[in-house]
Amino acid sequence: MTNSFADYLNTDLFFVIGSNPTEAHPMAGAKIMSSLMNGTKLIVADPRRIELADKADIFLQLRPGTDIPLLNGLMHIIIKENLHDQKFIEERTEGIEDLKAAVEKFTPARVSEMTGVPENLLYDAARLYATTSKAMLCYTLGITEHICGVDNVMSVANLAMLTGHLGREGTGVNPQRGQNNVQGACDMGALPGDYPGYQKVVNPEVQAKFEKAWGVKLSNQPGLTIPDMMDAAVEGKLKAMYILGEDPVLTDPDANHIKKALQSMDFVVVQELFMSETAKFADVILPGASFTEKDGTFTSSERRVQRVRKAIEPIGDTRPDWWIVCEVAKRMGYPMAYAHPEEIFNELASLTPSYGGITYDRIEHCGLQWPCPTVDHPGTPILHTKAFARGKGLFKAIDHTPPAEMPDEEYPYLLSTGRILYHYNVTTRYSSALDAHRPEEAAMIHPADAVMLGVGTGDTVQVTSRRGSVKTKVAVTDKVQSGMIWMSFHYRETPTNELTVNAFDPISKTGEYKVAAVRIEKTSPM
Amino acid sequence: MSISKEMRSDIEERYKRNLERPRIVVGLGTCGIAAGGNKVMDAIKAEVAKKGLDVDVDFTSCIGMCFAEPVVEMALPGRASVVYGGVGPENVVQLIESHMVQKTPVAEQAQIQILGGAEAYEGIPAMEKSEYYEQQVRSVTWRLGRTNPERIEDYIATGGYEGIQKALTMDRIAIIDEIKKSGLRGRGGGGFPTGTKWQFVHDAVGDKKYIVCNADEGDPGAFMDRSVLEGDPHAVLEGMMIAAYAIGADEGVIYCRAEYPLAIRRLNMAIKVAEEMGIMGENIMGSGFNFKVRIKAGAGAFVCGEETALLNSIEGQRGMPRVRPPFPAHKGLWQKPTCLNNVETFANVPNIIRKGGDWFSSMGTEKSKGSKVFCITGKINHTGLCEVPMGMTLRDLVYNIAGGIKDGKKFKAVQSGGPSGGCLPTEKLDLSIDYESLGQAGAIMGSGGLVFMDEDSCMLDIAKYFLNFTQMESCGKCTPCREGTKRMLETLERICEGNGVPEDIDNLERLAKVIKTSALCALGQTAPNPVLTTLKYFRDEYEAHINEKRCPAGVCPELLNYTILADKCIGCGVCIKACPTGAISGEKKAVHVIDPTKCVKCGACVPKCKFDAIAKA
Amino acid sequence: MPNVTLTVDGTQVTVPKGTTVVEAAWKAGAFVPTLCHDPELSKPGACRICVVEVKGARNLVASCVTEAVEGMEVQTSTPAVIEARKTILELMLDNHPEDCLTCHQAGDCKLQDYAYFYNVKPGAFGGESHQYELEDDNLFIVRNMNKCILCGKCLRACEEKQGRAVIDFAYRGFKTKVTTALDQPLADSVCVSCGSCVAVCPTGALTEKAMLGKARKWEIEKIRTTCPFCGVGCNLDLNVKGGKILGATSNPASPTNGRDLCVKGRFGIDYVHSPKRLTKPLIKKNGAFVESSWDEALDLVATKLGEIKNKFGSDAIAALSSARCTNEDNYVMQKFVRAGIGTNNVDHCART
Amino acid sequence: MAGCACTGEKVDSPQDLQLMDLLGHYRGYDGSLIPVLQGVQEIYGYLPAEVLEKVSQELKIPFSKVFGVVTFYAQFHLKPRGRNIIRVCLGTACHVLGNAKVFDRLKDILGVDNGGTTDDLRFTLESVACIGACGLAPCIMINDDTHGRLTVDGLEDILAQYA
Repeated sequence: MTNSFADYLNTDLFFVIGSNPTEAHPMAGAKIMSSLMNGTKLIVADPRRIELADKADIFLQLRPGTDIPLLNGLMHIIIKENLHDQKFIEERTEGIEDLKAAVEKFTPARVSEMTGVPENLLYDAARLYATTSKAMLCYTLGITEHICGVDNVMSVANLAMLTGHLGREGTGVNPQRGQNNVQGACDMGALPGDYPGYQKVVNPEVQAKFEKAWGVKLSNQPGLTIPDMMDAAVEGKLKAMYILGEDPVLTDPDANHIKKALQSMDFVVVQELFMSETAKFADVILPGASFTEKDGTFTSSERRVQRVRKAIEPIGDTRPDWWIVCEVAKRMGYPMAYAHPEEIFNELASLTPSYGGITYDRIEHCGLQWPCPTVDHPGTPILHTKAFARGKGLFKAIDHTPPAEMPDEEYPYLLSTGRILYHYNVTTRYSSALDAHRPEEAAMIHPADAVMLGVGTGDTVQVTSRRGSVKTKVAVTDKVQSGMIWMSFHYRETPTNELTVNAFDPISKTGEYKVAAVRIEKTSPM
Repeated sequence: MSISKEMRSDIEERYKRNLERPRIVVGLGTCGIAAGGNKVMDAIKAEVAKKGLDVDVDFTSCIGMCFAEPVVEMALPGRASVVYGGVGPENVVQLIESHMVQKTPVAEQAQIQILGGAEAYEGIPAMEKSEYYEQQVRSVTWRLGRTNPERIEDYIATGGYEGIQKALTMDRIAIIDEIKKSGLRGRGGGGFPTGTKWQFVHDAVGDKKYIVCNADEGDPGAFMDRSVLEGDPHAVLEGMMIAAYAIGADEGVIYCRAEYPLAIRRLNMAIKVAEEMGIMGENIMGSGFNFKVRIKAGAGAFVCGEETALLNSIEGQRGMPRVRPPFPAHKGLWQKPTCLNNVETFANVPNIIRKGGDWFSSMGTEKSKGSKVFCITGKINHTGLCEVPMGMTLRDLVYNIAGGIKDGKKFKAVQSGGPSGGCLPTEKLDLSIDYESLGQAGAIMGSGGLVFMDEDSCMLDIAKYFLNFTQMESCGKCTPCREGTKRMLETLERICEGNGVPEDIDNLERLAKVIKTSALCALGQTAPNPVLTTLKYFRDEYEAHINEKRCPAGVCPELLNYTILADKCIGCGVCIKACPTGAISGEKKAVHVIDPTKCVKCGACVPKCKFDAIAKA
Repeated sequence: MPNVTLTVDGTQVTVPKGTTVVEAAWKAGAFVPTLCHDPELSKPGACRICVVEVKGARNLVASCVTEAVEGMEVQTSTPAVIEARKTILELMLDNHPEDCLTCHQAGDCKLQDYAYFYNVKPGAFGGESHQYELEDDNLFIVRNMNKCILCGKCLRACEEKQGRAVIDFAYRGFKTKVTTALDQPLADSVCVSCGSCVAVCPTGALTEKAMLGKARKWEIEKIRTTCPFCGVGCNLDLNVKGGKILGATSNPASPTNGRDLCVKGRFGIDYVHSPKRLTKPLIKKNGAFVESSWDEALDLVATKLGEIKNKFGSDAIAALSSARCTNEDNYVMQKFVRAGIGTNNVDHCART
Repeated sequence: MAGCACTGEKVDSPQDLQLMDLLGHYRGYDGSLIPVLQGVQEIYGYLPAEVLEKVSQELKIPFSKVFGVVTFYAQFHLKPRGRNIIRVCLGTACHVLGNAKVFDRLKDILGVDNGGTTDDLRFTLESVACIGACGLAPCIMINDDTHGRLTVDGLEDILAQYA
């Protein structure tokens, strides 16, 4: 996020695209909802009529996978009507001509046809966003979980730069991170091409720095991303995998492919709290301690590094994850001896410039938002106030990429997936109240489709894609468009990701969870 | 558009010509209609048509003599017009024949005659000399019962919209100064100086300002505002316009209780015609001043008479009062500076601007200037609407205007100011009617409701009645009012049921004090007044109820015992039939007996006994 | 910002302009009770418990909604003030169950504290009291509206903090009640069970269902941590008694969320004590998992990975780190993979 | 606009059409809730729950607040009200004289319970504390008329007087 959650209360307009914050990021959603009570305006772009859509001043119910045409179309109108921020563009950006050329062909009429959004709403949205001084863009996985996810993100950035909605209070491009410590895991270099702090493994200076710090020779070859790992495993190139606190069988696209990958390997270690779907494929399961049983830090979407504190002793014979990993390292001849997570933190801070000024003492009460390079630095609530990371912001000319798989005669329905309020990726199924409240999948289908399928709310259907088939109960609602089915991925009983498509963004390797083609048939109860 | 001199004199001319024609005018205020005025109107029209008389049949609003409704005025050219009371459809034929055809008034049914420079009739009191009107002034109310409120021409012909015309030529501050000079104070109850309030709103900074007219008159026994709205709607509009111009507002809202449909209808008509004539709307009378007004109908909540609750209600919220400060003058409707006055206050304004502040302040007392409209009800002979100069004594009001207590009974108390006011006893009869005197005596001027009680009234019962009202109407927001009035009411009920204990008086006093000092709004702060004043002036009645289990006025059923007086009962058996519970028994022509275990103390037997043989004690 | 100076009980105190009298009084060290007042919510001035005497004012003044002005003379404990506060408390207690002995909120209840402080007992006036049915038919929150003192903090939190306004005042006067549209139970309303209402309730009217009967307030140790259920980074307090987490409550000092949480953060932490937790290392032997010692499991892992590394090279091994684990865990994991195994094959589900 | 929930909905009764007119008239105006509720009550004779929910959506006012307003003002009714309001006195005298039987018989005739309204909206049946006509007990009030000394058999004739 370029800006902070506190800043949500300072904006005059939210443009929420591909994000369902009231369910997936409830406290962010709450801030939006309470701002609306005070007159803040709202544009929502989403294929589903999500809760915020009903509160919106303008709701753009686009077809799944048409974010780029929509965004380009809005920019087309903004440029045509001369509503762009010329001063910002001149002072802070480059490449505007490329952008202008790229969006030229995205006329309102054409965009309306591509997205299904009425032309007048395109005009309304473009004008409102461009002319509101404090306008904030919020997006989430509805933007990134496409094969054109990176292009989608670039388009969002284009729009914000075009209108100068960056680097100020109440503005910005604000992707809310899906999981509690995605930000931190990325910051910590749990990425195949990056050391902590996004220092590139291919950079020899960086390599030298870490070799010195860690006392070993390091590889300068970027590693494999998850999809590549799975492919490599199936191909027999990857022999072993150590999986810490992840459940790719349930949460990664094309689950059957994942299962095959796990089965193909010689040795799989899973470090987990529960017997996850993935753990079942393990050769060794190492029981980890939960976040309540250990000290540490999480880094939130707004780049805030905050304390996790041990409240109780590890349950049973479990151990903190860091301890287990260190033990394995030690036994493999690479001693990593830490008495306490604070020691780990001090080491990582010394190697991660953006964390350089952060200590446990400093984050005792309110955390700190990185970049925080020195111990006297107050942290950074708003990014890019003076310049972008690369200096000038670069407009990228982006063209439309249709989803990898679209409904056809054989698989006539479009499947899209996401989270619901009452569950998280993992663990919530083990909360008695949460699980009792939402014990099973309730796939959303449109009333017209329900009639065609002869089903009503609570009935069971078989949903089948080219990759798998699952049973689910349905909820009939006009919150989804007809021709679409929406499912969450929380339920092992209904493993939705057996259906999703094994297609990834070429750069980020993010799976296209948001669009797949499926067939639906009524079936006997689960 | 403007009302030109020529246009005004033309309208006046026509109005006068109409007055010189044979006329029958029916009082069709809400009270007149309730008493059957419409049926009388129909009968009159039918009779006039049948006889083929050259007579104008018109209507007006309530002249104030509610005790005499339905009221019909008959006038012949050159003669005084005679106001008849108690006219039913059955009287119509005879009245028309006698007055309009034979030109002989029916003196026995005539209440008053209005001279207006014309020749008087013998044997009918002139309005100014009549018992009811002699001590009254007719300042705010003077068009009531005299003009047709649905005709703007009647208003204009009688000086209407001269005030705003004059105001538009004045400096805004000069208008406010004139109001200040008049000494006009809020007629809704608070008595805040109107000019000072206007000054606050004038001085308040805001891109938008509002005028709000409080027409949510909700006190039981009060209908001053209704009468003014029904009888002189344009005067209220004109007052609002003058205020709007003075403070710099361009929008007004009249918040009128929904229970006043006729007032709302007449206001709507008045607004429509005023807009059509260019008296209201854009660029009023060519001055560049814009003003529009709309009506918001209340939805049944007494507390919305409290100004901040009223503003919340206009905004579409629960009518719960806001904390003050900020006062509406600074943050009122939609948080904008708002000038909020009641109907009677606004209705006074045109006269003050036309005639000058000095004219107004020549009436009244040192601190309470002008006149005040009162609704007098209860156990008096003349119930109705009256307007008196500030400073008149209660005694004059009771014994002259009100015609004394009904059935020759003794005056016991008067409740001034409705549920927020207090009960004043005989000792206070010589109290001057003004804000300060009433306040010092523990009552309030209020909006002008006066309920009179005689010796048969139990003061605890009265206090209970008003407390029940405020308790039911409490909005529930603040603890003292919500919980406290409930406990006070329960305590009173216990006492009236004979279950009182001596500590109850202390508890009542403590609750009253805390509610008065700690409640959030004026409704709560004044809710204990009926109890406090009755405790102050009629403490012995409380003590009788508590210590002797006796209701001195013979009202509280649980404390009554009905007995048959052996020396009076002739054994006729009527009471046996009257008794709903079979509690009375006795042989024919033998003295009857009431079985106290069966008697439910409903009192049904008492009026049936022709021999006054049933006693309650 | 300009300051104003006033006296509170004879003590001079200087506060920024715009400060309320109650805040000034607190600053001056005076005790002024409040119930409906909340610094983060709008100010209704409804409960009236905070009344004080201000020189020149006709009535007592609700200090929570009155702005301190220059030269103001405030008295916080005159006989009139004390009488008003005691009476208001008596009125509240007369419409409140006398079950402090078994009330979950005991020990953390403002009504109880003030009643104690002012030595106020129930039953001063008697009379009718509310007899609402206990609402415990949802999974998260128990509502006992008989204990509600109508301070309205719950509905203000619901509207102003969560932007939902699921509840509001309904009816009026003595019958006023905080309820949902159509007076339905929460379970049948649009409530999303965030529990912000519970967090601000000053009495036992609203309680976390899972914690009822588990601990007295004073037995609970609260440990602040960061919520694990999404990327917003809310802070919360783990409520611990006897080495067990009873539940979570919000912590007003939390930078992003204050006292607000969502249903998962407030009511979903119990998964930690799920009997389905893995508590022993497991080794798959003949297709079935068998419990082992840590040494055995760790040695096996080290050995197997070492073998594969030796046989197929470092790049034949990969690791998934976790977006749900701490920074320290992730740092250690990638360091282990890079420095210990010698490959950059480390990734995590950064994209979900 | 997102708020337009009316699209695609089946509109069948003239009341619904009137409702749409009403909402169309007031949509976007500040402070329109109470006039809208008054209008709804005029159209339907009371405030049906589902209409209130629609009002909440269309005016973008939380449903709880709509309900709060409805229950605050005495004018508003959540249940249908008949053209004629029957108030059965439950004072002591009436009670002793068997008004319970009268009440039961009225419930039978009208097919409604206490507080209920007949389907044709002709009558609403309510109970009331003593109306002070004990001499006429057992008695009921219909609108402003008091009917006393009732017998169970005479009730139908009395009801017939009210259309």
